[in-house]
Amino acid sequence: MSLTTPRADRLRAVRRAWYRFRRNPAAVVGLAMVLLVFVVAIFAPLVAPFPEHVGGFVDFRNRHQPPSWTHPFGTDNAGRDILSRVIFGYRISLTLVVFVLGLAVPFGVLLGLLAGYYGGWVETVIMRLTDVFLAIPALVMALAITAALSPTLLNSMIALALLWWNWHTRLIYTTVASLKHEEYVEAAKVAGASDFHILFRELLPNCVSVISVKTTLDAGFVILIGAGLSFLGLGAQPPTPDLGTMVSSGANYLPEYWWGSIFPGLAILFTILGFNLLGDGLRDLLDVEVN
Amino acid sequence: MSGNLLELNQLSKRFPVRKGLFQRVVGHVNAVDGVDLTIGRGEIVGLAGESGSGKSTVARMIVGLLTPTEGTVTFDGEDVSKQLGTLAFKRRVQMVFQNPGSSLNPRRSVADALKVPLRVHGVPSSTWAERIRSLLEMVELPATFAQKYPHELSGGQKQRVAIARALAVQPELIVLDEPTSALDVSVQAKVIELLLRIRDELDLAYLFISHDLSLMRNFSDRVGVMYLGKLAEMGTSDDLFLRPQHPYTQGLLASIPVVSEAEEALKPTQRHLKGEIPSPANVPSGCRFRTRCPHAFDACREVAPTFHELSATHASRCHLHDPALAGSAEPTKA
Amino acid sequence: MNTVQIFGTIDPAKVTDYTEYMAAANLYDGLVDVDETGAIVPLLADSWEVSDDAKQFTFTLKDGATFHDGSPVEASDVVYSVRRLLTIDQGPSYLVRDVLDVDGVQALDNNTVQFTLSEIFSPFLTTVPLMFVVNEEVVEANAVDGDWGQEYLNNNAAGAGPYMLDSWTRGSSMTVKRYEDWHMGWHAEAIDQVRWLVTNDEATVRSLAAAGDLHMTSQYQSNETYDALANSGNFRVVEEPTATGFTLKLNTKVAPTDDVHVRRAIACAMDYETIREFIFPSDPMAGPLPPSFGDAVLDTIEVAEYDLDCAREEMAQSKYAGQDNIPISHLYVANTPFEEEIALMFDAVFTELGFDVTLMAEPWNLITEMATDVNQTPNVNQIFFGPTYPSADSMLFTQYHSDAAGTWASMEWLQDEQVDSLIDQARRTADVSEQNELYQQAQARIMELQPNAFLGLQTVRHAMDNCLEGFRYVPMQSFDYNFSNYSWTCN
Amino acid sequence: MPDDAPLLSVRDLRVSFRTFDGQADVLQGVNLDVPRGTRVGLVGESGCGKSVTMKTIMGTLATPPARVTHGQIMFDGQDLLTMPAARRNRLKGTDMSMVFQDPTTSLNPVFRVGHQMEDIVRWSDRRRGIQRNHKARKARVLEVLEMVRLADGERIYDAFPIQLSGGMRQRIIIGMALLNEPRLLIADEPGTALDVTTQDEILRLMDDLVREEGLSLLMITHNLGVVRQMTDHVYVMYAGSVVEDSPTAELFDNPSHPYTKALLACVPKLDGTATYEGIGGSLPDYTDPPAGCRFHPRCPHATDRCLTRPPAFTVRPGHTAACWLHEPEAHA
Amino acid sequence: MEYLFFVVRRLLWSVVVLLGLSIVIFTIARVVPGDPARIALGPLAAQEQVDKLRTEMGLDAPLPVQYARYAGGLLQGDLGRSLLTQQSVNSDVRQTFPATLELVLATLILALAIGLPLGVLAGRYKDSLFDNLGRFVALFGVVTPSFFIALLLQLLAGYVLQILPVSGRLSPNLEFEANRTGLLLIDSLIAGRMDVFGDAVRHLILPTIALAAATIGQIARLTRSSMIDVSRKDYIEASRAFGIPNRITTFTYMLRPSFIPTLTVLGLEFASLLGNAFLVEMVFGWPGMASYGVRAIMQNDFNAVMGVVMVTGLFFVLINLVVDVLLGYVDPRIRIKGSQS
Ligand SMILES: Nc1ncnc2c1ncn2[C@@H]1O[C@H](COP(=O)(O)OP(=O)(O)OP(=O)(O)O)[C@@H](O)[C@H]1O
Ligand SMILES: Nc1ncnc2c1ncn2[C@@H]1O[C@H](COP(=O)(O)OP(=O)(O)OP(=O)(O)O)[C@@H](O)[C@H]1O
Ligand SMILES: [Mg+2]
Ligand SMILES: [Mg+2]
Repeated sequence: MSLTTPRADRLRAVRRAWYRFRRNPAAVVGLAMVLLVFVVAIFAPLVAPFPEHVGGFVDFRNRHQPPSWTHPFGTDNAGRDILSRVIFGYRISLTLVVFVLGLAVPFGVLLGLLAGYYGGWVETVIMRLTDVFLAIPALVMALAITAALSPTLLNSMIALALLWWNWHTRLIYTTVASLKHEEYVEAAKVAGASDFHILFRELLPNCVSVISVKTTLDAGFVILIGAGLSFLGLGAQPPTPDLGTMVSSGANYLPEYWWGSIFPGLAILFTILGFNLLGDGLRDLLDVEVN
Repeated sequence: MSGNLLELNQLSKRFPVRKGLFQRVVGHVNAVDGVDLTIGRGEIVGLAGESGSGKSTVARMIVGLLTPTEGTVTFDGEDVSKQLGTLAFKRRVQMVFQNPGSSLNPRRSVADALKVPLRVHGVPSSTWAERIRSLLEMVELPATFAQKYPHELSGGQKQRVAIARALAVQPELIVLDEPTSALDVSVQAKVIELLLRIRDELDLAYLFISHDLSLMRNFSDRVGVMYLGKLAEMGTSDDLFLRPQHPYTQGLLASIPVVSEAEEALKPTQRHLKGEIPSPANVPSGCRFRTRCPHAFDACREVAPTFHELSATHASRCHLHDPALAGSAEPTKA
Repeated sequence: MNTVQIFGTIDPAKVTDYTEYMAAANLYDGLVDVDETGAIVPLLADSWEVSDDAKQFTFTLKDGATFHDGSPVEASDVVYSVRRLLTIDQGPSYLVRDVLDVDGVQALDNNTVQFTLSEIFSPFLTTVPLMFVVNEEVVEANAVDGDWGQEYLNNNAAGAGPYMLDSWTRGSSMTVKRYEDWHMGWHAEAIDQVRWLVTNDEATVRSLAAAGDLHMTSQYQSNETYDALANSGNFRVVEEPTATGFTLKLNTKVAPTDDVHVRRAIACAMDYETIREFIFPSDPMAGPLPPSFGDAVLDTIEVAEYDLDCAREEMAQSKYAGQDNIPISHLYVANTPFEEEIALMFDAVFTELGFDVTLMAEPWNLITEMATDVNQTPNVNQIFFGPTYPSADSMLFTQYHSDAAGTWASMEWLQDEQVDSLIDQARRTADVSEQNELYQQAQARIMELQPNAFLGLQTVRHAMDNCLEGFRYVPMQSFDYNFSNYSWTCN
Repeated sequence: MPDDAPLLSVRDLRVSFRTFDGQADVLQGVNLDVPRGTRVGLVGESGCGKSVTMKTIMGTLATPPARVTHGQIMFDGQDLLTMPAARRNRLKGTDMSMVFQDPTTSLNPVFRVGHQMEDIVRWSDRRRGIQRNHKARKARVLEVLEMVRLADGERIYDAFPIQLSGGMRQRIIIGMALLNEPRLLIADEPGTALDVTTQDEILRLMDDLVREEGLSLLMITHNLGVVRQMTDHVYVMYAGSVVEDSPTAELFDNPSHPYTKALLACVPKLDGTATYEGIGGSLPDYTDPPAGCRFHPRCPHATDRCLTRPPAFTVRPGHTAACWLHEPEAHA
Repeated sequence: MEYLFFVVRRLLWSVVVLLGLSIVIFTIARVVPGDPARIALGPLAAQEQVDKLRTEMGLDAPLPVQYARYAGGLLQGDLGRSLLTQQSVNSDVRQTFPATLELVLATLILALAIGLPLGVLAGRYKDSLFDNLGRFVALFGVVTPSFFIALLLQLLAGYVLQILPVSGRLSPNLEFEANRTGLLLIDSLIAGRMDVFGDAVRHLILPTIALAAATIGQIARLTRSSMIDVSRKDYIEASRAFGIPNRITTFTYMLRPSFIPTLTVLGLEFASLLGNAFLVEMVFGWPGMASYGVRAIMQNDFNAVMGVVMVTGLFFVLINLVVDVLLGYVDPRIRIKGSQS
């Protein structure tokens, strides 16, 4: 136990984490994939070969062109460049993720904290509510809600946000229910700390790794379910380039014009895979139990 | 007895036991059942007893983590059972937990941990840094430790931080719930030494909970032995270790593995205890120790024994001390 | 044959959509039938007479017609059926409910039925084919609590039509088989059995065809499917022009399509040729009435052409001239690729013209819902409309008359007094040429108001097995799928 | 094979772990002998390598991250480390056995006690080439249950571990270890998870059984009192090597190594004569251990000599200490 | 006894969950913009017709009254009447549910048959080539959208190789009515119609694979990690130390305890399996409850939507009850102590 400065220690801890992360090649690949998707989405207008094909654009004389150098992914039924639309499609997917998780995670975490910490009727009410939401597939519920609100991208995001909190609530609830018996929580109580302090300063920081791993994994699944919704026609509406919608409208032209469906599908797969590899890597790194 | 810092009067705690289709309350665990205990200023009182005997429950009631079902906690002449949660009281009574690993939040630095009581009890924030430094100094840790996180500390160091945290608001009583049971003997010795030094410096009183009787012998002025929620025997260290009266105390002492012949000679020659501790949810009738007691006789089954004052400082809860009842049974030799 | 929708009900008093009428047309017969020219021809009735005031219609039943259970078709059955239709009041009854009540239909004797209308309604005769005749005894025997046998007819058929219900799995298939004693008799190559398969996608259609399990596709397949089937060698694609118009209905009551110049701009800015050639194969359509309505058609109307300059000019004259990002909404039926393509095309052109286009894809029944409220009706609506009964009235009244406003057929919300009065007059005129004159005036007025962009006349296309013959377009609700008119030419 | 050769003999055992911080040389040449029919103790503070030693002997150490870099483990004259895995497994199933520390985690919670015990009999039978049917095997299980003083064997046979108390479970674990009639019993802190009185009872029972069955016992613990009560000979371990070994009584009377002395001094005494000096400093970091004697940074007697690793010097017959203080010349 | 109480309590609780679900879904259904009466009558109906039907359907009553009526019906197992098929939702569900059940059961069986051994072996031979391969396969199963797998399978097996039918449940030329259990595979065997059986199996293959992929992945991953967790337990070390052969240790002593978390999560994962069924049924034109549900949702057939959601919820709850019972069988800790909450 040599004497070191706290900063050097901290640095060492970060290096150690990165070292452990790096030893998991899958996680590194996942990180790279996620970063790639983010970069491509952010700089979409610069990256996409035909950015104008994304909005109101049709060229029916060029419909269903097979993949070529000009159109690496081919063109769709309105003669639009599929690659460009995929690239812009990532914007939609990521917006979906950010919106849904941005709303659902804080809300779910808060409920989970309250239920786990207070127990009693607070727990009963919150956890039974999550049971109700659990009893029905997210996709089905999202379908029902989206259809009820009329199918638009915003509505499907709202529907998913309305459903997603319960997973985080459950996770945080179990985590907190076991953490609250930790002696450090009791120690804080003995010191006179308020519930607020205990919830947000003592318990929440200990949920961060669980939350971040779960959120990373969820990002993939939000995209998955979002794609499912738009596959059924309840997501973003044309001409917005949504990946799920592209797969489903491309499916009308299978098998001859397979590229219209396959490339957007692979693009979805790519993101979800990226988020999952990253999430799995983080889970190993932070050594937490999710699920 | 009015000079006592802390008085427990018939303190009891029952936990409901739920069962059946609708999880109705079908009974109670009498975790603590009518405990009387006093601690004077600057005194170290030990509480011994095996797992599940209710030691921690007593501790948690004293610091206000649990509310007693019955009985009172009097602190400095004031009945605080109803206001266990108040800040003024909390400042004066602190607690150090068993496990140094889990009593510090892994996500918060040493300084963060020490700031909690300071903030809560209204210490002006300008003085915090200074205060933290002097607290660390008091527990013999370098000031640089303020920025460390628990995982960077050894067990003994963590326990020192926990002690520093308890000292932060200048309490008068610290409840130590098995503070060294997770530590190696060599580390334990250092922590115990530290506790004793601080007691002398600050004139603190300790309630010391442990099932290590050898440690108890050395550390405490007076010791109580608990069995299934009740005090079985209470006396000064000498009373208890040189003249154990309750068969349970005797059995307990006989079970201690010791390292020298000298100690071996001090152990009661009594037969070893057999069998398991009954469940506190289903306490035996009469004397709760009778199921394992080598001297049990008929009366033990029917009548719950009361405390017999054997001297001014020594009391034991056993029918053997009652000549009327123990007539038939052979009395123990001291 | 495949269908893309499921059969909801087969109760002739409740059928509403194309698929349901298709089932009813095969299982049931009415008093009269419609041929491909739109003429009314005898079916269960041999002959009929119209009173001078055009309010009384008397039908004489033919002899020897029997229901599927063998019992004879009698006047009482007809009366029962019509009363049932009017009482349940859910299916085709909307056509006549205003002019006919339950006492308006009487059996004069065992084989004479008389209808008495409360006011003159010249197209009445053309609605009679939709009054399918049910077997009174069977229905009543199975009725519960005077429900007119609704529960029973929901799942069973009790008609006198050419085919009898054989098996029916809702959501997947329905099979009907020939009723050997059908009163019209059978020709040698007649179809024995018809099975409709409900399909959800093109892939299924193609694989069914490849496996030899499909001999005729629905009219709603994609170009690719037709091509693929035609290339397979076993199929040919049969095209028939129809009287069904595919139009953009422009809501005349909400901005910016409340301005006739904007509407004309829209009419100028559609690339009709591309649509007809690449997106939705169809015939040119000039005005509100398809050419098949013969003398009623105003033949001076020219077919519109794609002309962006014209569109710009019209825009310049409109009250929205000079504005940018004028919001305009465009509605089409969700999950119909060609409609989506037209919508995309619209989007591309009108974004260019300075509009802020919102595309709305909705399921059909939501569209019908939106149509009931003028403010919920989008500016531009892609709608198919064909005659439900073979009369120009069906085209004009249903789409353009104020009384018909609030349905999907009249999403223009035209509500023009002049048009209304012309249509009303025509309805009350028994004289045909006078009537045609009125219809032509109405068309002229409508063209002036330009409530539509006429994209084209649907050519209905089916891929049909080379051995299957007999598809003819009939200007009446699914009557072209009466399989007794089809034949199997191979052995 | 001479009969006086020890049953188990560990020679210069070295084990390393691969960690982020580099290679951790945990065992640094452990030597210990378990003579036939004796009870040998291995004591030392937490983290000194007791369990690693035991796991290496039993062959349950996870490799990687661990690696045995050097040494011999002779059992009955055969080297466990070099023999084929199958032979070693055979020995495990027959001649060696162990008692685990924690009775709550060492029994499989989802199988009946009888099932678990009978399986052990079945496989040890197979290894020995014995044919026994279910009834005979069950009889053997019941016999052992009686041996460990569990009345009501039939009920316990059909019980799941959760239905039994900690003390009973610990007895069952001891019983399992005895089922295949081993010659060597290794016990890693048995019963420390139990109450003092129960633990005491278990230890006494084990002691009786070892004597009755004529077993050799290797007892691993950090409790010096337990060692004193249970063993004939003790090895004291510090940071991966044995620093002192001696007949038990002798060790407590005459501790020789400074570490042993300091450790004994730390143990609170029942006579109230404890000193609270403790041992300064802490256990070294295995990835960067001090050169020479690993105890020297904490040793009050440390000199430059200590930078070289001391061999085990004989203090008295049968009593050695690895400390330069006991170098014969130094004594002289 | 405690265990029985535990199961009964779960059962009672399930009823409450379903009731809660009915409130949620009722609320959602009632904000649907469509007018149910209008939907039922079709687009050309006159307004008076619509109003008449509204009153008949009880849509004029205040919402709580409507809910009370609906819930009353629910308790008697009456799901109301579908607007589109004009028949009771019960009979629609009765017609479509067996198809879904058949698909889902086949999926579960396939997923367990592949996922479990995959997980066990991967966990047993951690970090081996097989492990890495297995993890890769499992990961892809989990992350690939089921509809995409479905499309790929259709493309590959249906068009390119042309070996399997890509749509429907039975070739339309086969006349067969599954009227005993509704499950084609079973009914055809009972009827001795091997042709039907073979055809049904061929139709079942692709949808089952598409639906099972994610579940296989989940099971394999879970089993693998719980195998690894369990392999670190003291009792496994003990079993090895007592000389039980590795093979027995792995397949007996490790497998059963590692199955517990797998089973628990499998119960919860069942919801996403049902969700995926909605997509897969659509792609393969599987005439099941999910296709029925999607159609109902798309067309705002509110009674049908509520019916499908309720039945789905019921199915989920039932499966979890089965899981609870199985858990009690696998894990005596649950059976003996009963479990809290
Ligand atoms: N929150 C609770 N709910 C129910 N029973 C409890 C609760 N807390 C403690 N008990 C029960 O009360 C009894 C006394 O527990 P307590 O923790 O006070 O014992 P202890 O003497 O501190 O034991 P140990 O030495 O194991 O710490 C035990 O039987 C325990 O199971
Ligand atoms: N798998 C491992 N990877 C890295 N280091 C390990 C591993 N297992 C043990 N060690 C290290 O080996 C050293 C000795 O561990 P061991 O478990 O033998 O101690 P012990 O003497 O049994 O202690 P205790 O009394 O706490 O059981 C410890 O410092 C530990 O960190
Ligand atoms: Mg305690
Ligand atoms: Mg150990």
